[in-house]
Amino acid sequence: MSILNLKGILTPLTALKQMGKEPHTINFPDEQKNISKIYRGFHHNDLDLCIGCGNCETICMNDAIDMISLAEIAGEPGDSGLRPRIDYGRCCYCALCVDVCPSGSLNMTSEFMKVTPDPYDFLMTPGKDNPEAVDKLSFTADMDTSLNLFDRVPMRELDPEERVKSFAEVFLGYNEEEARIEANRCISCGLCTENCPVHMHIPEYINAIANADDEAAIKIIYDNNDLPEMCGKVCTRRCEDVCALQVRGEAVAIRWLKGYATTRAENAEMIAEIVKPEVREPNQYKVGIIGAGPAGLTAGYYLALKGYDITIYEAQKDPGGMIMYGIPKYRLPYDSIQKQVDYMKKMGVKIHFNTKVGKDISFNEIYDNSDAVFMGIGLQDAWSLGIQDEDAEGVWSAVEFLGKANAGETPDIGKRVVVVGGGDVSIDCSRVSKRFGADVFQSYRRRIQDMPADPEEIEGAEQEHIHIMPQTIPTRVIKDEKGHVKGMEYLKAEMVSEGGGRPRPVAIEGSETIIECDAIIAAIGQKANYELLPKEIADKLEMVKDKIKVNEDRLTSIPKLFAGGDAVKFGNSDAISAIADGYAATKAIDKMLMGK
Amino acid sequence: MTREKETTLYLGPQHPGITGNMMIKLKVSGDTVVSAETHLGYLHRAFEKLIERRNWLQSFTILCRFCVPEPDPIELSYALAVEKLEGRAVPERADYIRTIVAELARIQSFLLWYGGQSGSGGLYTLGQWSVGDRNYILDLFEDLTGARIYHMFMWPGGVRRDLPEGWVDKAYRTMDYLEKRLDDYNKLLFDNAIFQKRAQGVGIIPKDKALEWGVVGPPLRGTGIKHDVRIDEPYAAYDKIDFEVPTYEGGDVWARALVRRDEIKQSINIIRQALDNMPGGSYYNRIPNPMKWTVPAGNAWAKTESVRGEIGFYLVSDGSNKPRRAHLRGAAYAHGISVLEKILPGENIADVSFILNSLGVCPPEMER
Amino acid sequence: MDLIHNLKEVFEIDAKIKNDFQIEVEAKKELVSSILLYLKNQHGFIHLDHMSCVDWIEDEVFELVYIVWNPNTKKTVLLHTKIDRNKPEMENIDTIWDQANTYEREFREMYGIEFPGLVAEREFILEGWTEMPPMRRDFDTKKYAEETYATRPGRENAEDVREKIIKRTGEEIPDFAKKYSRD
Amino acid sequence: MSNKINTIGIPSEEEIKKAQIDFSPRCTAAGRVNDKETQKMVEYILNFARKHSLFVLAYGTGCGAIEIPATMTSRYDAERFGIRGAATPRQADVLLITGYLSTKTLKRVIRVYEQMQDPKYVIAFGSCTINGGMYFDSYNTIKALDRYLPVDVYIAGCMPRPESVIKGFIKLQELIQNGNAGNGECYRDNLDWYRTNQQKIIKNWDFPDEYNW
Repeated sequence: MSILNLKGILTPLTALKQMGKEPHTINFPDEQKNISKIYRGFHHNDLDLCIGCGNCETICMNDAIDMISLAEIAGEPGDSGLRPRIDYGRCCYCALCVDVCPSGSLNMTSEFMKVTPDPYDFLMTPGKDNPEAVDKLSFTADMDTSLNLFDRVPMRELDPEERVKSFAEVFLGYNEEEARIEANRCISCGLCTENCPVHMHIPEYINAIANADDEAAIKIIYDNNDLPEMCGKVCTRRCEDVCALQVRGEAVAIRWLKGYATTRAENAEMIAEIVKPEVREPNQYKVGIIGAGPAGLTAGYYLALKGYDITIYEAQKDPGGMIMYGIPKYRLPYDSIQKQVDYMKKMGVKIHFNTKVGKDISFNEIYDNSDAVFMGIGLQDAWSLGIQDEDAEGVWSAVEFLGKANAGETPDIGKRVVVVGGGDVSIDCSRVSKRFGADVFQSYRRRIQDMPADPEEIEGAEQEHIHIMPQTIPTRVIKDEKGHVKGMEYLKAEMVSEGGGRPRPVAIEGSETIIECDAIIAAIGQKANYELLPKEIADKLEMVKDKIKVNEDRLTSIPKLFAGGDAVKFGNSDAISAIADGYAATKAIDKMLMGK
Repeated sequence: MTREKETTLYLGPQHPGITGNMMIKLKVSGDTVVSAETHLGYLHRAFEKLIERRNWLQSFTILCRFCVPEPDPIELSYALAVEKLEGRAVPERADYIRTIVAELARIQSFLLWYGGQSGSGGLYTLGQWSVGDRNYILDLFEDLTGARIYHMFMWPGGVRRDLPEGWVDKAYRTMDYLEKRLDDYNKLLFDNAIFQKRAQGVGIIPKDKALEWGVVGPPLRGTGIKHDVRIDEPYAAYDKIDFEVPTYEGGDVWARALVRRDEIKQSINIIRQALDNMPGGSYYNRIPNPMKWTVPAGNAWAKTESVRGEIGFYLVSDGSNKPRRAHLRGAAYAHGISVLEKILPGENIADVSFILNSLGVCPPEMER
Repeated sequence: MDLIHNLKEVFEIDAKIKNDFQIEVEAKKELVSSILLYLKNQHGFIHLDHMSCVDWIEDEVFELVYIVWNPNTKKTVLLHTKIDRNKPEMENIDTIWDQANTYEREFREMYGIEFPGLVAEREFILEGWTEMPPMRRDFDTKKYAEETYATRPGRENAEDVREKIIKRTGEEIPDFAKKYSRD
Repeated sequence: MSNKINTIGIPSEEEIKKAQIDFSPRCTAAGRVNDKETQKMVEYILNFARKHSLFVLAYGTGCGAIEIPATMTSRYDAERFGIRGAATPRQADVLLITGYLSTKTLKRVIRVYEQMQDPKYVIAFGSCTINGGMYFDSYNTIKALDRYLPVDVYIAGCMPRPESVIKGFIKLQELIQNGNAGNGECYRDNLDWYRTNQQKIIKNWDFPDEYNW
């Protein structure tokens, strides 16, 4: 190359041609470039939508996110009351918190500018400190882009055509693979535990299942629930109502997962071996328990573990109370209850069957000989329909009907059955009737979406071709000359909302319709029967309407008499609430007797 | 013969000619380098230790910080390694998007290199142009990923977001614009007598030693050896795309510059093809719940091609929800230390940062 | 495959095919340098791609990995070897590949593995480091960082969602369940 | 999370304030503005000149340095504000701490800072300088810059966009004009305090060879 490389010296001068061109400089701050539609700037949190699950805090690897209490946000079931606060001295703007936010409340905005001499100025509670940023949302996570798994693993079930032929279990339960996948969806926030009456350790046992440690899961489950297999099949699962994933998707199948874990222990021996509960030395105290339903069994089991001498008095020949006699076998098989009761017996729970208190043994005898008494007597008497001719032959109460069915007998219900009611029990009655070969019509006063029954059960009933007749009000039973049911007359109803409350059904004049049937099953609720109590006790016992009044310890107005289950006014009337009553009473009795 | 006194000269860490926060201890005699020794640790953040504390998804966000000028190939290497460990498939569309992102990352890094290479040679105009134009690539990134530099976009299973509306057109337009601008750049750099004089015969890597020394990427292709991970072990959609790998003989700064000049054209070509053939469908195969995501035990070694050469990721899982070991092999790991120490002796002091730029030495990925 | 066969023949070690491009070998530490030399000289694996070290603290070993690459066949060999963690010492291979020197210096500093014959300053990336080699798994970087560096005050009122709910409900988590709580 | 420092009680605002003052001295450069009217005028003119000619030390200490070329070149063109690079600390007015600082770099940065002439300004980039950023648990990076060097302006971001960087400079110019920037004096006044902090984490206080302090 020559020293005088003329071309090499001159070509760079072509740069001069740029001189006349308009510069592409962005004249910041006078003009500003359009920021990307998905720019990851500062956060914004919709404080009302946020449920305070803390998933953002967990995913943040920089510890930039803290959950803090805000004065204006009170917690409630399904909302921890905490909201994320972000330290922009830690944040790396990765937006993983946005991608894992189950409710979709946390988003990023196109705001990114913050310049200050004060290093303490970089803490921000998104949504509270920058409410105006709601208009600048940029990086968001919708259902497609979210990292949450919103779809639950479908539960395999028997084909509707197949299942109406027998009392075989409808839901087949998760297998191992399905359970692992489902358990892996859980984000372990623990919001669910608040809505569970017993406050089971839900995130812990789901994590154990996710980690393929089923035994640990069983051990954790039995820590405060002695009938988990039952709960794993028929629980009202209010936990799932407040699941963080339920805000935008399907809740984690907490019930099925519990069912999966507990059915891993195939018999009472296996349960005992896995759970290996801590058993205290026997003490001198005796506790009498009336009723071997969920409440009584729970109290008995946990008191037995604490070293008390426990005796349960049960009027029936089998344990379980309503879960034995009130829940159809296609939902909860006999063996399942028996297995759990066997396990409890191994742990020192003594049950006297066929012993009706007030008849075979007096209440006072139990009360006087025990240091504490727990009463879990449940609701045995049905509410009547309160319509004309309901004493006709062929009009059943749900308790009676299901009791017979569960005892293995075949109730005589004929070919066409009308079930009245909209709760779980009514659906049970319908589906049991179907299994006895009847054509089933279900009458309910309100709309289908108003039915208190579990939607899954309603769906199951519809699949089994049960004709649900919403907005119908029964008015009269029609009987034939022999006094047997022939049909039922009802009025159609329309829904009227008044004052913003729940819409009320109002009968339409002149819409009388008659449906022919061979049997009517009234499933509109039950009431308690306090005949077992001696008069002086019954008089002293404080009641709320027709239920026993108890305090938080489930202590009644009578000293050392505790009560739980459906017969008390505390929480809901379902099995898990009964278990909660039994568990709470256990603690209270222990505290009362042992002083701790 | 009089021998000039040997002086120790510390080049960096604070020095305008250094390519990052590092230091080269030079022994010089007059203007000539006698020996060179690289000192590292100024940017050591213990990434690999931190990854051991973070789960598989959290680790993904830290990856791009390994090498600031070109974060995407590292993300991609990690994603490939995790996918190898898990056997996770990637949708075809994601493969194409990944290819585009990887190539865009290469282009922006090339443009930065234009600035660095010419700037260290005393030619500042080109830097103003190319680094200014680089913002158009960053705009594309911003629209696609939500950030200019740290994209955190290619995660195991695919990519994070789909191509936004209108993005493809914008990408085409940007490519057209860049292609036009490239002629200007090249006139300014390669036709420039100063650059020619300074680049030719400087910083020579001998062809017969290159592979043994661990040289990769453009410096390797600048010695005439044709090796490119995109062709040797194709990943993403590179096996479905037609492109050439330029090589030049010589092994000096000039040859490396020529390789880069041609590669940027190839990158534009690749992006156009990928945009043309973009398949539909999903862009992302879901990973499990990130908090409970475990990866089967085993180890994986995945490589991608960056501007500076191959970037490998050695990833070990013990079956838990966190990586057992993540070890990055940055392209500069050999370039910046052993190769540099071998080729600097005999060069002029003024050429040291010139050579550093042409090797693409990136300290943050050397010490991590 | 020739290579697998030859490795079996010469060194009596089993190599297995990892994928289309990669072959995995595990060998005793005494054999490593001869295998690497053999691979380099006889089989054209002239390019040292990478070296890595994994701390298997439970088994009390360090696993060293040598990744070599053949530019002609485009094949990669991953050679694994295990060394005693309590007395970590490994043959220096920077005579075979110069750049191994860099890796070895790093491992010496980060894991405390000695490479007899390695000529280089002991301090490489860290400066004035007095703790145990930081990449060892028993070194707790968070604890060290908290003890050494001050973090800004004002973030102390961190609350935990689970604890908050427990406070409201009175749930008692038994100890055996705590390992499955969210951390 | 397991990172809770204290779950017992929520500290009151005064407690936090006190902890903040203990954490790092708050310097104001206000003392430099003289009472005399004439001096005020001189200060005003000086500050005006200072703010329009900010020479930035070309020292990329961390990630954030990657946006410096973008800021300085044609698209954002920071030279509009009189900002330009300076090769050596003695010619520079502004030290940019572009993100995290490893302990090894911190030592060099302190040296660089001490070499700079008054008035000198420090701009801290990004999360890392404020509270450790994503390296909060790394054993090799400092977590809060103001423990070791006085800082004039912090810019949020990881890393800050060029717009933020320019905004940071505008803010610095504002502070300079009002006489609130420039903490060299404060650093000298509190040198012992700063030294204690610095030497607590920099175990090896020596520089190689004859290059020592």
